[in-house]
Amino acid sequence: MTAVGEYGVVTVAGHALSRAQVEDFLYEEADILDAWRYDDWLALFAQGARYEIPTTDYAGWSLHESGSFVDDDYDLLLARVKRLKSRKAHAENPHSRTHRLISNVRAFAHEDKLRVTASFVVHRARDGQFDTYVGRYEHLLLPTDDGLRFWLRRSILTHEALPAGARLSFIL
Amino acid sequence: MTAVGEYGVVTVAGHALSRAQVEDFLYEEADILDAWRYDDWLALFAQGARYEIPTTDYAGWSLHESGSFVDDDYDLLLARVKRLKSRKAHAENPHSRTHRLISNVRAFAHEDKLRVTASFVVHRARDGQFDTYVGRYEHLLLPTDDGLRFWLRRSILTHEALPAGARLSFIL
Amino acid sequence: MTAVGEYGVVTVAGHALSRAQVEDFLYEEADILDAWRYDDWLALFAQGARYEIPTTDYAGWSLHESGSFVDDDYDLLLARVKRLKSRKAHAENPHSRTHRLISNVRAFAHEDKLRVTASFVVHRARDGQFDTYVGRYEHLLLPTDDGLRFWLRRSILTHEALPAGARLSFIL
Amino acid sequence: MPQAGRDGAGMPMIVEDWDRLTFRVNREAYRSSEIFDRERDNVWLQNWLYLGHETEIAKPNDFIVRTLAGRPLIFCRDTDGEVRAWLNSCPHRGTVLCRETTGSSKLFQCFYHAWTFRNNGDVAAIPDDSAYEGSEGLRESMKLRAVPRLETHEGYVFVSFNPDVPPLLEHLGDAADYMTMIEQQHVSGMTTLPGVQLYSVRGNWKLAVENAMDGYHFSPTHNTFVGYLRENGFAVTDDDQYAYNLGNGHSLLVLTGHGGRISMIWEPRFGEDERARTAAHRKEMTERLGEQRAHYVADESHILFVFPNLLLFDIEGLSIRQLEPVSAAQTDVRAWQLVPRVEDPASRALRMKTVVSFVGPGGLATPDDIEAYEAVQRGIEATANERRGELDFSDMSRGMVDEVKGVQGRSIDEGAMRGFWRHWVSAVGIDNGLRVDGKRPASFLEGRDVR
Amino acid sequence: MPQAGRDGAGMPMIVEDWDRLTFRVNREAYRSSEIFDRERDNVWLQNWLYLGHETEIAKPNDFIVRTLAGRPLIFCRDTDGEVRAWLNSCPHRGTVLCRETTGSSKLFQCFYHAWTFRNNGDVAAIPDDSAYEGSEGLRESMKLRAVPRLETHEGYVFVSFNPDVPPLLEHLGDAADYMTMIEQQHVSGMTTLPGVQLYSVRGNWKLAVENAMDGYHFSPTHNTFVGYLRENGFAVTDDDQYAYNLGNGHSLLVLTGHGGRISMIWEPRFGEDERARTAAHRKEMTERLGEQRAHYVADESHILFVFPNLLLFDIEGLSIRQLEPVSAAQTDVRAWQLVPRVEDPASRALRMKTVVSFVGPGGLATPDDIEAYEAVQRGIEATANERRGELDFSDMSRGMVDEVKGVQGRSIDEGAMRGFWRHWVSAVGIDNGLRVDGKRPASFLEGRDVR
Amino acid sequence: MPQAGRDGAGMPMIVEDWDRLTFRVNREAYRSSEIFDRERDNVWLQNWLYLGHETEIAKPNDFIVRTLAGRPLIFCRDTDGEVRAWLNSCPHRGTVLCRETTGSSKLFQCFYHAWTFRNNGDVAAIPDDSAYEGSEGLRESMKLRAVPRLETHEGYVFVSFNPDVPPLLEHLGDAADYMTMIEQQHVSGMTTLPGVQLYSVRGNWKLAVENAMDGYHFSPTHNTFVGYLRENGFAVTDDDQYAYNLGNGHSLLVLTGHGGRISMIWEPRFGEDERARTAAHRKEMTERLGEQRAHYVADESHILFVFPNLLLFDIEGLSIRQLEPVSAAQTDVRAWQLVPRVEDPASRALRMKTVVSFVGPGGLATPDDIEAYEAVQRGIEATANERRGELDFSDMSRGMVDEVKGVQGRSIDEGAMRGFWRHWVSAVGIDNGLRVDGKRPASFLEGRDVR
Ligand code: FES
Ligand code: FES
Ligand code: FES
Ligand SMILES: [Fe+3]
Ligand SMILES: [Fe+3]
Ligand SMILES: [Fe+3]
Repeated sequence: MTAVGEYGVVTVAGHALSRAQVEDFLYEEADILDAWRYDDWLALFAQGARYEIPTTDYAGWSLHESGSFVDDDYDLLLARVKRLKSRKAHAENPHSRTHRLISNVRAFAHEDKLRVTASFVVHRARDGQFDTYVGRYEHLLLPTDDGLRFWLRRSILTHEALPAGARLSFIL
Repeated sequence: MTAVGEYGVVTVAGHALSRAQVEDFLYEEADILDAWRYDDWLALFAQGARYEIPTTDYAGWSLHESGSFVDDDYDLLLARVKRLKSRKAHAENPHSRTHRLISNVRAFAHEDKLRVTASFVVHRARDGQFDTYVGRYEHLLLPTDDGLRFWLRRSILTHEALPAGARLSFIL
Repeated sequence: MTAVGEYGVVTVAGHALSRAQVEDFLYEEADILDAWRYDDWLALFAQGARYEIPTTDYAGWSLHESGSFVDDDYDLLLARVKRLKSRKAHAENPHSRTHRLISNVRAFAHEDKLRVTASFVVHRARDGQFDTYVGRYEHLLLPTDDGLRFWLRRSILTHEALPAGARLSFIL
Repeated sequence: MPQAGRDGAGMPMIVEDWDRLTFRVNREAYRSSEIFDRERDNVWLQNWLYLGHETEIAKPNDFIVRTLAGRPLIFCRDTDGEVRAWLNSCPHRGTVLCRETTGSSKLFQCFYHAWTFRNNGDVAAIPDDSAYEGSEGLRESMKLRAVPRLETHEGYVFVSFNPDVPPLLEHLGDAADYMTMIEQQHVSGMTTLPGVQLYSVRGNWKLAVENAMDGYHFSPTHNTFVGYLRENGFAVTDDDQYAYNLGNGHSLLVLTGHGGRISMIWEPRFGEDERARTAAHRKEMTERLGEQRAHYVADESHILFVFPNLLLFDIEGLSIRQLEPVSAAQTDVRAWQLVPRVEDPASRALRMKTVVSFVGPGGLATPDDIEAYEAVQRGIEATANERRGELDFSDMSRGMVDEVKGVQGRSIDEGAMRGFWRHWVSAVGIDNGLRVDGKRPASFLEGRDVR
Repeated sequence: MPQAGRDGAGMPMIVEDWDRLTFRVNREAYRSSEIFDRERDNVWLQNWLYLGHETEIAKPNDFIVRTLAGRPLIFCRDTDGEVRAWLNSCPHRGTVLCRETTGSSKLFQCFYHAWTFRNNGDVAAIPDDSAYEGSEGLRESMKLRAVPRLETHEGYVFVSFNPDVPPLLEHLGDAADYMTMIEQQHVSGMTTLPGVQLYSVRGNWKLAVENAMDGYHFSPTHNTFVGYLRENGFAVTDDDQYAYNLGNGHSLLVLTGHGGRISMIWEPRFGEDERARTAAHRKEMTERLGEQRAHYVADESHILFVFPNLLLFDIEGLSIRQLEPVSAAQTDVRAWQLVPRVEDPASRALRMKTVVSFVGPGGLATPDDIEAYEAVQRGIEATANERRGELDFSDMSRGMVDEVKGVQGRSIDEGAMRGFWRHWVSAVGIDNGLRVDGKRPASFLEGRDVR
Repeated sequence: MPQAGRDGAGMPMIVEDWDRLTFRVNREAYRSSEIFDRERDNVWLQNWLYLGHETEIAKPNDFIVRTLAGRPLIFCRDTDGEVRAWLNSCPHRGTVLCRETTGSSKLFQCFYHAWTFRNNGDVAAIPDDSAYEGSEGLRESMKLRAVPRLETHEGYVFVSFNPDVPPLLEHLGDAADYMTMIEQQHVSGMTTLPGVQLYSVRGNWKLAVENAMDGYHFSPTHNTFVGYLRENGFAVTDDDQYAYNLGNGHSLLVLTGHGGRISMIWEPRFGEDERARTAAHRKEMTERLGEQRAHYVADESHILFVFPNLLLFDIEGLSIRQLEPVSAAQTDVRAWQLVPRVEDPASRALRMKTVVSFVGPGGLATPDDIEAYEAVQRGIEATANERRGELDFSDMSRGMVDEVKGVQGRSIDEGAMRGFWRHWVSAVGIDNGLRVDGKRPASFLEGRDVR
């Protein structure tokens, strides 16, 4: 059993990373999203990164070859952020109140990236409704000298179908 | 990127504090509350501390200048605990069964205090109902030689309104 | 206040253990269960270990002397796993989709074992229903040179009764 | 009878017995969704309803959206400063027009097809209106839909979905002056504050009304709060205090033994600094209002119920409570704190702390009231469709021994409730809703003259 | 027909065809909320219902609150030791009187206005009762409301909301002796234990009854449990086992091929130590009960259904299961483990482990039964309002080929279900609920003599 | 009127006024559960319904379970390759027969009693069938229950619960050719892909139909998406585009100003590589289909509605959307992406990215449509049981000025909606559902000839 000092440290592309650092990154992102700070959110992505949400029947296929909920390359990600910042994104104006719980965070070296999995619950209050989105993150993070960056941000829903009123007009 | 050893340590008034210590403090409080050990709970507060729950329309105002759900100075906090320990606090006799999830814990130095934010979900079972309270902590903690103490304990609800049957007769 | 390096380390039977290690163990178990990898799950138990789920009226009694939901000695645990791996365990074929949040993890030395408490929420999607199981773990873990092992795996529900459609046909 | 029991149709809702001196209320009145529908049609869509307070929309163009009688409304002050109540539904295809909960705007634009309206209801723009016959007539016919009636008393804005409802003051009757008394507490007048308590109880709205008019529950239900006051040097008493029926279903509890009259009667828990401020303010009141009026305004605590959806708590601070029934078994509650427009910051802070310590789902008292509504709503399931039909009635006979003699009922009697139920049964219009056994008094005491 | 289909009114619920030898049940019986309401009125409010076991309230002043037929009740033993069932609703204004789920108390005090009652129903205190006419009459009229009837057999406490229901033993008929047999298993008698399984299934209560009387499902549905038994040296068989109608809607499955008869028939999985204890106990039984009675008590597993809400599982341990219908599509289930009052700790531990391994939502068998109820409840939506009306019926014809000849039905036939449904349709009283085509036998086999 | 309002019975659902040129729809049509039940009985159980696409079950023995009109079905291809639709309910006691959502199997075995069926409906096994009279007749009578009618057009599989429904092509009428056009886009033909969007909206299904036929909402509602297209070099326009009624409740929007015609009309956002592939494909199309047909197939975007539950979006990619009403206020939606069977991987990736960027709950456009349905459903509560009954109607008069003259309606008019509603009111069969004031034109434009 390793001594505690180094316990749980993963080294990727010369960066020694602990779970705590990954958690801090994900917690910061959650606060940024709940505060609707979309420019700051974009800054958490590496150039050319992707944002994906497969459908609820997802069985591991490529989103290039299947239907999905979100299949954003970096250009679409920019368009999505621009939309969300617009007063005319009616589905999110007024903004949803969101609240995020991120737990069961695990990190693994994956070539030059960090593969991160976590459980999430996102609560969303709007129009007198209170919706709950349950799922799992399967991200690829890029360690840089300025900290971690998203290379692939993927949210996989546990639901069998999006429940009534649920939509992915905000960032899951 | 800092070495793991000191990663994430915040120093406040000469006390070096890690997120793990803050989490342990919040987890211990959660167990104390779920076990209905109110004297022990009171002992987690510094003399003169406050307990606040703003209303669901909260926009950052002072509770001295607005309506709220809970606006306890230390005296009222003592009265609240005394009430909760009484068999005559009918709203909580029989006691609610509560269960707490605390996640996304973040800590920041704030003058001589530690500013702590976290996401919480409190489940409450009573009278055949199962209610869920979702929100965010924004506490100020005082580091002492005997450990951390609440200076301001504030729970901010994510709900647009308290849902049917929900009440704050217990500690949120 | 202890220096961060050793903060929160519990030493049991000569094994220095941090909360992070316990969390990693529980997170790994959660992924194993969600992935329906029951042989791997069994490998997390020490020979002779038990799996218990008391009823919702549980008041601390021995399951040898009371009714319960699950009262598995090691033999029954083997039978349970064998059943779950069978295509004929109709209640779980098709498998439930499960998702687990584990939080508020605390670890204490308990003789030669580690007493671990945590809050859990298990979400289960099946047949168009989405059920939530809320409760608390009170485990006894055995530190071994190959890592931690379950000696007693106990899930205690917060519910006053199992809600409609809920069942414990999967591992809670 | 069980079938009848299932919807309560044709059963007596109230049984008065003047030989036995008993008054019983059929528990179906709290349970039945059919009765809930009748209440919606015959009370909520016919009566004056409290919508909100002028000070919530203090400035021109301020707006708030609020649901009343299940209808989404826009409560706003138009650009010319006039208070308005619009249906929050686009005249085109019905979309919620204003999806923000509050704000300030001259225009309301529907996001679906961009029809745009001024806050005075006029059509500002209909894109490509050449697709319609007679675009002028169109603009006329497509104005925002107003709630038919809106009137204000002392800043309290009432509306009615019934264009033929009598004038507000006629409806308020004796209740009006108690709203005036609140306004008179401070020379600056009163204002609501941000920080609205929005919550919902699993109980019928009438249980919340009964509870507010029920002094009998105070000491047992609020045992812990009474204890808190006692420890802080105030001895609560229920003696010599009365409950009044004000007519039209309104009622009033006058409490002189419960304290919490900030800036009017000092108590040790308010602290020494507050003592001087209180004395000065009382002096100002007496000069302004005269000895006797000042006494009524300052020395009594009042709980005023304005039928059917407004409760004013002039006790432990001042709060406005609005009841919005959602179903027979659920009621949304909204509570605003009312404070002097001009007030010393320390008094203000004391006031806010004090009022919240008492009222609201986080206070030291209201949660026990909520527990009561909910425990009643659950408990009355025990006699649903009961063969022994008489067991499915709740007793509100307290004080009939005095009532039959024409003696004013006490706060710890149940006379205010009886007045409420007598009005309710006629307002809801249930055939044979009231059964009277024995000889009913020619009249009941009503109102109270403090002018 | 679709309209009819929406509530099932006036449709045959059961179609017996004695030419084709088919028995069909209208699936509306599981789906319709109107039929659920009729069941509530005509069965649950008329029949004897199992409330609980005496040993749950072993000592004077013990109480438990329990909902039965949707009514909150207090099940208690009064200070004099008498078993009582009170409506858990304050006679004053209906508040839930006892909000604790279980405990011990001489008095029940309502928290709302502090009215206080003795556990024998008497009024102990009404604060300020001078506000009422004739306080003596008041105390008389305001006693706790009792469930009209309560009788006990072998510790099983039954109540009825119908004061005119015939005596319990008359209702139980042949079922009574099977409850006696359980009591006779051990000289010390039986007791329930803490650790009550409370769960709820998304299915109609009658699906739970059918399932319990259905030996046909055992090997396919419980394939994995049968496998577990087999690996542990017990070969399960369904041969030569029978299902009996006991009259009044009660029925019985007698199983001799399923084992799990702890302390009566040893199996390898019980371990060597248990072997000796079993032999000794069998010897004691034979001395006490005689050879033949001991055989019936010890060697057969029984599943007994007492109409409408009690199931006794004398197999793989002993459990009591109570059905509390919540809606047409949901049923609350409560299960207690019944054990000898005096037992070797190792046997007790073995018993608890064994019973729980089989029954309950965490066992290795019950979850598959729950899956069945729920899969049926979902599946029957496929034929709701079906034009081809005959497709909206479930088939329970198994064994009619024997039944028509008067031959006793097997456990793997569906005769016990047919008996249940025949009783149900007359009890619920649906006009033309039963259609009989062809020539019905003059009578059906009923009961079984083991005395 | 309020009572009437509660279920909408006997009220006009549509009011056409040919003097004022107005068309109004009663909002009760979106709210009333009684109307929902009538729709279920008179439309969903009578009409052809879109079940799924052949390519979802490409190979023999493939199956998918799917709920249609609230009925659980098995949609499968049997071992001989024939497409089937079975009720997913065991003929024995109704259990859901196939509990997997998708897979491949020759047999369906019910887990309850192990009855087993071939995917062609035949009984494969009934354990111990000696318990039944005439096991041959049993096997005949216990075959899987088929949905009475199933027909396919261009791979689109339709079913009807009404055995007497006219042939599919007769029902599809002019809509059929637009499905053919989609199939003709690529020589390889089209296929659905895995990755099905399953979501549910809090709105009435008819709001989703209106929204799809409503070009008027496009620029205001999808302001941000229009902006995105503009920035990527495509100028969206609504000019010279039309909406057609195709009869039988079907309708069509033809859009030439909205782009997104991957592999048919190149746009800068598709990238340079795609440019050449597009040119080549257009050349192939022209050769295969001829100049004019190729033009109709390639150059126009189409949104096709096939009454009552199918929407085809031939715009920004190709998607199939199925509407499954759950209640008056909730609709389940399912969306499949349709792609050429053979396609360059880069084009495929571009197509998937593009279609998802537009449609579905995660796209940049659909969420605003969902917001619209839901905001309407909430908004129309404002006029429920309104005394001023005329306010409880939504306006769909756009373009009646042209319609009355027999001029083809534009995409930004509301003519397609009027056609839908006129068909709906007769299909649902509400007495006096339609009120016509003034002189109605002898006929309305229907269809469009592109052959
Ligand atoms: S619905 Fe408001 S503009 Fe069309
Ligand atoms: S309701 Fe029980 S004492 Fe008043
Ligand atoms: S219900 Fe399907 S086999 Fe019995
Ligand atoms: Fe009170
Ligand atoms: Fe079974
Ligand atoms: Fe749109």
